[in-house]
Amino acid sequence: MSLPVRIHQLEVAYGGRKQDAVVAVNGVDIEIGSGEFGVLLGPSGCGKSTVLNTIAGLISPTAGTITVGDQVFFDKSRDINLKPEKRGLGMVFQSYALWPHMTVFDNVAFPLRRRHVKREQIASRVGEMLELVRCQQYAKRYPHELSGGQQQRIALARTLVGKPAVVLFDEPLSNLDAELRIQLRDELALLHSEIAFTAVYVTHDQAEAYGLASKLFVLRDGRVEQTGPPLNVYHAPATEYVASFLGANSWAGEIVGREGKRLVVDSEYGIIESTSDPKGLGVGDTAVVAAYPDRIGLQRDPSGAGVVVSKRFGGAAMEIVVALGPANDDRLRIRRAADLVDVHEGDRVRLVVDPADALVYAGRPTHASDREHRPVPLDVQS
Amino acid sequence: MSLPVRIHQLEVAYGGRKQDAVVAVNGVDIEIGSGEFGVLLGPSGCGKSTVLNTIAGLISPTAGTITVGDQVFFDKSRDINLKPEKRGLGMVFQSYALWPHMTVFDNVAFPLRRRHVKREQIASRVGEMLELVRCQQYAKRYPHELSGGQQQRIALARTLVGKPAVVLFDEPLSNLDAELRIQLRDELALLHSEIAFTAVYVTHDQAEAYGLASKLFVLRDGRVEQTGPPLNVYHAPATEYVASFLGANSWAGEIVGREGKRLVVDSEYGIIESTSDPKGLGVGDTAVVAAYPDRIGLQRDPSGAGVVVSKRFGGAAMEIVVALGPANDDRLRIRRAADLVDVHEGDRVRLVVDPADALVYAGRPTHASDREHRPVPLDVQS
Amino acid sequence: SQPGVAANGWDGIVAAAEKEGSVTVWSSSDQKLINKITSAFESKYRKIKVNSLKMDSTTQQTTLDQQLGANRPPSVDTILGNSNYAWLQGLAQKGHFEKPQGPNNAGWDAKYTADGMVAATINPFVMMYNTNKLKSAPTYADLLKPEFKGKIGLNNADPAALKAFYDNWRTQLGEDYVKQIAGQNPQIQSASAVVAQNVASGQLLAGPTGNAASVELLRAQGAPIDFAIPDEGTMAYVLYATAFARSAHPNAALVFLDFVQSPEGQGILNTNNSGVSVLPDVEGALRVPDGKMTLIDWDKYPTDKLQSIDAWWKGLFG
Amino acid sequence: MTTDAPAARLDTSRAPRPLWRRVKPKSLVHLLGIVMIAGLVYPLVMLLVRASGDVRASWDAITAIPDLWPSLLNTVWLALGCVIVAVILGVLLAMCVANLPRRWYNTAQLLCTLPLFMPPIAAVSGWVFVASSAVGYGNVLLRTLLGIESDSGPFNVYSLPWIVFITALYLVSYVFLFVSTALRESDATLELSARVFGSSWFMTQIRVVLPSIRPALYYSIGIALLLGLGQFTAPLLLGATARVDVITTEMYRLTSASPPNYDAATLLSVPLLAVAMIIVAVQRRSLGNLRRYTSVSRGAMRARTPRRWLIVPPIVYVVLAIVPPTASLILVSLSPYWTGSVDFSNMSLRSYQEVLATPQYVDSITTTLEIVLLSVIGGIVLSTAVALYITRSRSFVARLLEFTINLPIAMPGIVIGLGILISYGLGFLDLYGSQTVFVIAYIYLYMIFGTRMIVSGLTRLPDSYDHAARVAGAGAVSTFLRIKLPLLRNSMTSAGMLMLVLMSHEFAASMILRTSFLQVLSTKLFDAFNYGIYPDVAALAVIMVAISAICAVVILSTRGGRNLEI
Ligand SMILES: Nc1ncnc2c1ncn2[C@@H]1O[C@H](COP(=O)(O)OP(=O)(O)OP(=O)(O)O)[C@@H](O)[C@H]1O
Ligand SMILES: Nc1ncnc2c1ncn2[C@@H]1O[C@H](COP(=O)(O)OP(=O)(O)OP(=O)(O)O)[C@@H](O)[C@H]1O
Ligand SMILES: [Mg+2]
Ligand SMILES: [Mg+2]
Repeated sequence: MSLPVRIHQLEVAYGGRKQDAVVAVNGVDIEIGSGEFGVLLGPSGCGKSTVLNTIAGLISPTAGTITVGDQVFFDKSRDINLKPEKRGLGMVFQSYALWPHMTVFDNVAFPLRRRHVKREQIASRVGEMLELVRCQQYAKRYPHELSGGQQQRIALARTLVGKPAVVLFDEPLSNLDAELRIQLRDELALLHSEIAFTAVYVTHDQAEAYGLASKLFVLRDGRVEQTGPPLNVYHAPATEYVASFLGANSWAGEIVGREGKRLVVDSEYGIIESTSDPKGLGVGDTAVVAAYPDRIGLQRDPSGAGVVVSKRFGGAAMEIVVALGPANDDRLRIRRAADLVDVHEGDRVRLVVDPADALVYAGRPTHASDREHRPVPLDVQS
Repeated sequence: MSLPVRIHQLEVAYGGRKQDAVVAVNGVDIEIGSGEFGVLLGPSGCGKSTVLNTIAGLISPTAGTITVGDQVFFDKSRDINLKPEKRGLGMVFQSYALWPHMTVFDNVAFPLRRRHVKREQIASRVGEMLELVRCQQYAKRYPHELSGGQQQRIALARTLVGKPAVVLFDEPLSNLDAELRIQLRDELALLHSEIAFTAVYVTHDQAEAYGLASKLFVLRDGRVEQTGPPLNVYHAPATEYVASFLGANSWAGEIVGREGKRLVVDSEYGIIESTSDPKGLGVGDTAVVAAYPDRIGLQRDPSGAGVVVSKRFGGAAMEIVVALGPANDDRLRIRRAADLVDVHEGDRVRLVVDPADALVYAGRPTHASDREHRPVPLDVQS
Repeated sequence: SQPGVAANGWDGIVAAAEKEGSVTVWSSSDQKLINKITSAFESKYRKIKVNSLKMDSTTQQTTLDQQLGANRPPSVDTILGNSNYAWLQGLAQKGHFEKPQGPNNAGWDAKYTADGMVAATINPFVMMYNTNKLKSAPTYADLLKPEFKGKIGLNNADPAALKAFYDNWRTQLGEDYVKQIAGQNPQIQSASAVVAQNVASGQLLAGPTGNAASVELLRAQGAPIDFAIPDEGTMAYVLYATAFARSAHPNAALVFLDFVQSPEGQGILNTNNSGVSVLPDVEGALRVPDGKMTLIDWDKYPTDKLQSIDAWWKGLFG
Repeated sequence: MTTDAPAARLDTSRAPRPLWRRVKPKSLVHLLGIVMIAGLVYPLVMLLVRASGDVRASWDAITAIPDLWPSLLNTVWLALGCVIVAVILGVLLAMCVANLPRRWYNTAQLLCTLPLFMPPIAAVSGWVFVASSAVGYGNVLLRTLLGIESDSGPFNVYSLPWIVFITALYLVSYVFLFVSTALRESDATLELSARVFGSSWFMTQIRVVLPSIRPALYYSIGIALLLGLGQFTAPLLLGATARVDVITTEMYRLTSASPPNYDAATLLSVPLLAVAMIIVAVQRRSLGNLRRYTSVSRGAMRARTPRRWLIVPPIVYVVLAIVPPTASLILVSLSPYWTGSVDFSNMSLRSYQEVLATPQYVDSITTTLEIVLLSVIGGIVLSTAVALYITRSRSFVARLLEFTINLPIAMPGIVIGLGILISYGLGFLDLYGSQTVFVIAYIYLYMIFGTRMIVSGLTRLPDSYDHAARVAGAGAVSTFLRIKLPLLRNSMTSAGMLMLVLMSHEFAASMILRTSFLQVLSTKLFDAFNYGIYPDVAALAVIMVAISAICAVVILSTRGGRNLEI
């Protein structure tokens, strides 16, 4: 059984008093259909976990409504706020959150015991569940005696054993190493296709989001910036923020004309044509051009605006960096199969972008270097 | 100035007494020419850091020799073991290891002061160095007042200020987020081309290794498995281990014949031809076939051995998983541009691998799941 | 040179004492009293400095036993105000004390200076009571009344003088009386001064093992406390002063002892009702009606007797 | 680690190196480690030797104690009572604090550790003025407020429940420290996930939160039990009137009798030693499988649903532990004599002048400061050396040292005092009556706290700091002086201050080691309490509290309550 999740105008502020409150979520609307796999994607600190925790009832929002199926979980205006234990959800945490003092069996049995399921039934359902995640043989172990991947699977089993209609995932794979992450991602997708549940999945990893989502929500600073199937979002990012976050290069330009359905932009790296037609942009306006690294071709051209700063072997493809001058910060990163590249370090080049791949937005580009200045937490304090 | 590094038959065992000693490095030979950028690549625990620390003199090997230029740093047989401070190397640590009680200036000046450089000279050389890493304005700050990227740059400045002939790097970028990692990797490559030094760089990240190395050393369980320029290693992995570690799929087969220069393998996924010709393999031998995910094509074929288990959008390319049966562990991961793929989930398929891309090795494949059972290290100990 | 008492008469002793320059005094008296006698002595003998140390009788004993047991010279020259007769007797027998030989010794009855143990003060056990809560001093019989339950303060029986006191209680008022007192759940303290403060505060109503000096001290602060000699009569013990023969300043010790015997010294030691003086007519000294005070006869209390009293007392109160 | 073998020349057939070159500095360090272990074990061995000396005579002396069996029973009951009260309150407090809003957390954490800074002897004397049945300020206040007609009660400080209450009140802080540290380091999502899976808040605390910090619970129960068994101050001050004796007061009485019977006292200390060892052993066993409880992530404070009203219990606790005794001490110290009523017109600073004009009191203050300063300096130097040694070396000697240095925690102060007395005091060094023997005892008792702090400071310092300096051309010594020492400065400061506080409070061992001429503040305060004038006693106690308060401010302001994590 699965149920649709509807979140309307959700607002969460941390820190009771009004002055120093941190508004972590600021008017979020989310609708995930019954059985869909909704993924909230966004950079660290954008409020993903906060949204998830409000659905679970672990945090009380300051405004908005949360409805699952027919049941209102939260409605500020009607003063409804169901306790977490009454919501009947499943949840998988980044840290697995397996209880260290219980065996694997007891961990998985916990949700059933809390619902006073009969003894024999518990044993059989836990057994089934462990089989499903291929961990039958570990039932008597303690969590610390399992590898990260196994722990993750047990966490999944514990979540699904109660047959919840909605399952919440908070970056469940981010503690694992790359190989395992991919493997478990696939297993999760498979499980979702086998067992019916609605998923709300939080991640900052695009690959994970693409691989799992049937509906993607890109978050930015506590708001939903774009919603849609992953393919649509990838191919038509609604804003330059989304495009950048998904890995596109972006650089500045000015709209100089139209040719039929195409917009012509005089950009830092030369004239670019684009089939995209953002609203409210006319000739003479400043604009940002964006394109994914694998969608930019290069042609040697002594009068080209770009210079190949580096060209390096990158496994499946070559990694090429093009800049406006050798020392310039404003760099484009291009990734092309080796056989498609015939430029060298130091060459002056012109960009070749298919008009369908050239995305145009209003405004000026945000550079990686602008984003870099947030201090990282130090692990050592003196 | 830069000097060549030569390591011969290095052996390191942790834990003094013989019985419970962990042999972390077991007969490693490394030669890095003057000015070269040597990268040691390998999975966690293979002994990379141990090798680096023996070069720095922070760990005493149990056997072997280490020579830099004409100077013998370590020679077990002749009882030579130079103290770290006498080796005149530079070293960049994963954790940056900036001293929190000193300003940026003092951090960078430390190596000069220890060498009793004159006051005025220190000021000017630290100034130059900070300029080189674009951090002049932070001279008076303390490390915790800097972002991760800036800290990394200061660590670099501190290392290079003494103009060491050899610089050691221990996964210096692994604490940074993806975007910054790529940026700093490029800067490092640039610096190396500007300042002459021999680099010994340790990482487990292939992209980093490809992007930096002029000579790559792939390590496995305390031994060097393969040496060569990255391009060569990538295109001709010497063993199935190297191929797998670099991301190739591998599956079992049996050599059934030869066609001219091509080896014909009857594999789990069908007949594969290969131009590779591993020594000692003849018709009738079991073998492993390996191929990179982007080098495998798929063709619908009702009699094909593989089944498309999943096909998912993965951004720049489609991610396709093919298995021998829907529930089988033995899976191939294929990554192809969307326009090159016309198969769907559930289709039976045949693999199309260019003979030049099909790698053949003796033995049986090692699967990711075989490698998974090592317990993950816990970061918290009480 | 070996210290010793000067041979050439009192003037010689004084001269030797001045040469010694200081005298160490241990006293169990109240600190203020010690300070007072110290400054009076120092202003009379300007060349002799007094190092005074407040130390209760038991500690004096422990400390000295350790020193003498280890064959070290005592680190004290004069003891002032120790009540432990048996122990002092033991020391006297081993020749640790000099006989008093100053001019002030002349007026003293020899029984009060026997064996070099000078009766500096005679202390009767008095009945202390809180004047806010009680109109007059309670009698011993009054103490058994219910309103005294938990409101009586007693000294513990560690010092020999108190053992004698309790033993006297037993013989005079009967075993049963003491049992009933124990049934009143009295507060047990180590010092009368502390009992006195508890009486003054109102925490206790009365303390039959009181000490006049402590009461007077609190009265001076305005505390609602007074004392009386019980009608049944009371026991009194002597606080002795001695001069050590083998200490660092034996001459100064004798000079100090002489000062204790002087009318001035007696005035200070017994001032303000704080004790009974051996000398007649000492101004401010406590006067007890005839027949109401019995000095403890230590011959009746050999060690084994004291031990049995201790066990008996602890059985009741401990 | 590097071996410091000199770079040898090519010629390997040279004459053997001189002896002093062959003695590696490493072996010298191990030798020092062994000396240290010997120094730590010496008093304990002497205790056993002395206890087994003339067992018959000692046994007779002990069995002659009239109330021996009741005393032993009392010891057990009091210890159990303390443990139950302290553990329940400590755990509840820790859980309250853990569920506070994040910005209150640190303050609340500090607050709950404040009672550790209350000198026990001052606290007990303070409580006497609060809860004496007739005129204790607390009783008078309650009677007035509740309109009780009686002239005594409802409390009587001279009673068994109050001895338990006062002792437990200050043990709560210890339990709190361990449990709240464990709660903070445990993963908050453990609790949250239980909620999501259908468990109510209360049941979650019972089924998930508490079991998941089981090691800390066991540990704090053990510590509370040890401290309870060794409790001394409250029984000594209140026990005589309350007719409650415990094993430690009996030991004290044996040593303070004339002549002191050290043999019997040591024999009496053997059961305490044995119980301590058993508790330590049981603890080690139950902590054996610690790994199970180490969490993958410490998410702690972030996501728990904060409840503001939970700030009330910590505040009540701290106010209760500090305000009544301190306030009544201040009131008494300002009054001419102790009465239950407060008369501001009579108040003056006379007692303080009196105390400061009395050479013996001033002496005890300066003696305390001298001894404590010496001990702190010695303690820091030794702690640092030991901490460096046990963190760097994996040798058997290092592990043995780590074990032995932990022993003093398990043993009552009075037992250690006795051990020090008969070993360093009356042993071949013959230091009895000197300040040195106090310094030895204080370092012996409290070095472990300094060592732990410095060890935790050291483990927070990554090796790479050292390595970076070595590679940058600094020798081992230069690296220690320029990198390690400056980075340890904070740890060393707070280690020093913590030791300063604990040492200046020390009472039990000091009671054994003091002589009439050498008294520290706590023993002098005890004498004053037993023989002196109450306002003076109170003034002296207030001075002691003030010294501790200053230390508390320094410790807590340098790096917050984390300094106290032990
Ligand atoms: N308990 C809290 N008190 C105050 N601010 C908080 C609290 N929890 C989160 N925040 C802030 O709210 C914002 C959103 O936090 P949230 O944890 O939802 O981000 P996230 O998208 O899940 O990030 P991450 O990817 O790092 O987990 C952040 O700015 C964070 O600092
Ligand atoms: N001090 C030590 N004592 C015992 N074993 C050690 C020690 N340090 C490392 N090892 C072991 O030696 C092996 C190699 O360790 P090393 O740190 O060199 O690996 P690495 O390749 O750098 O791994 P990573 O990528 O995780 O840093 C590992 O198996 C490790 O567990
Ligand atoms: Mg999050
Ligand atoms: Mg490493």
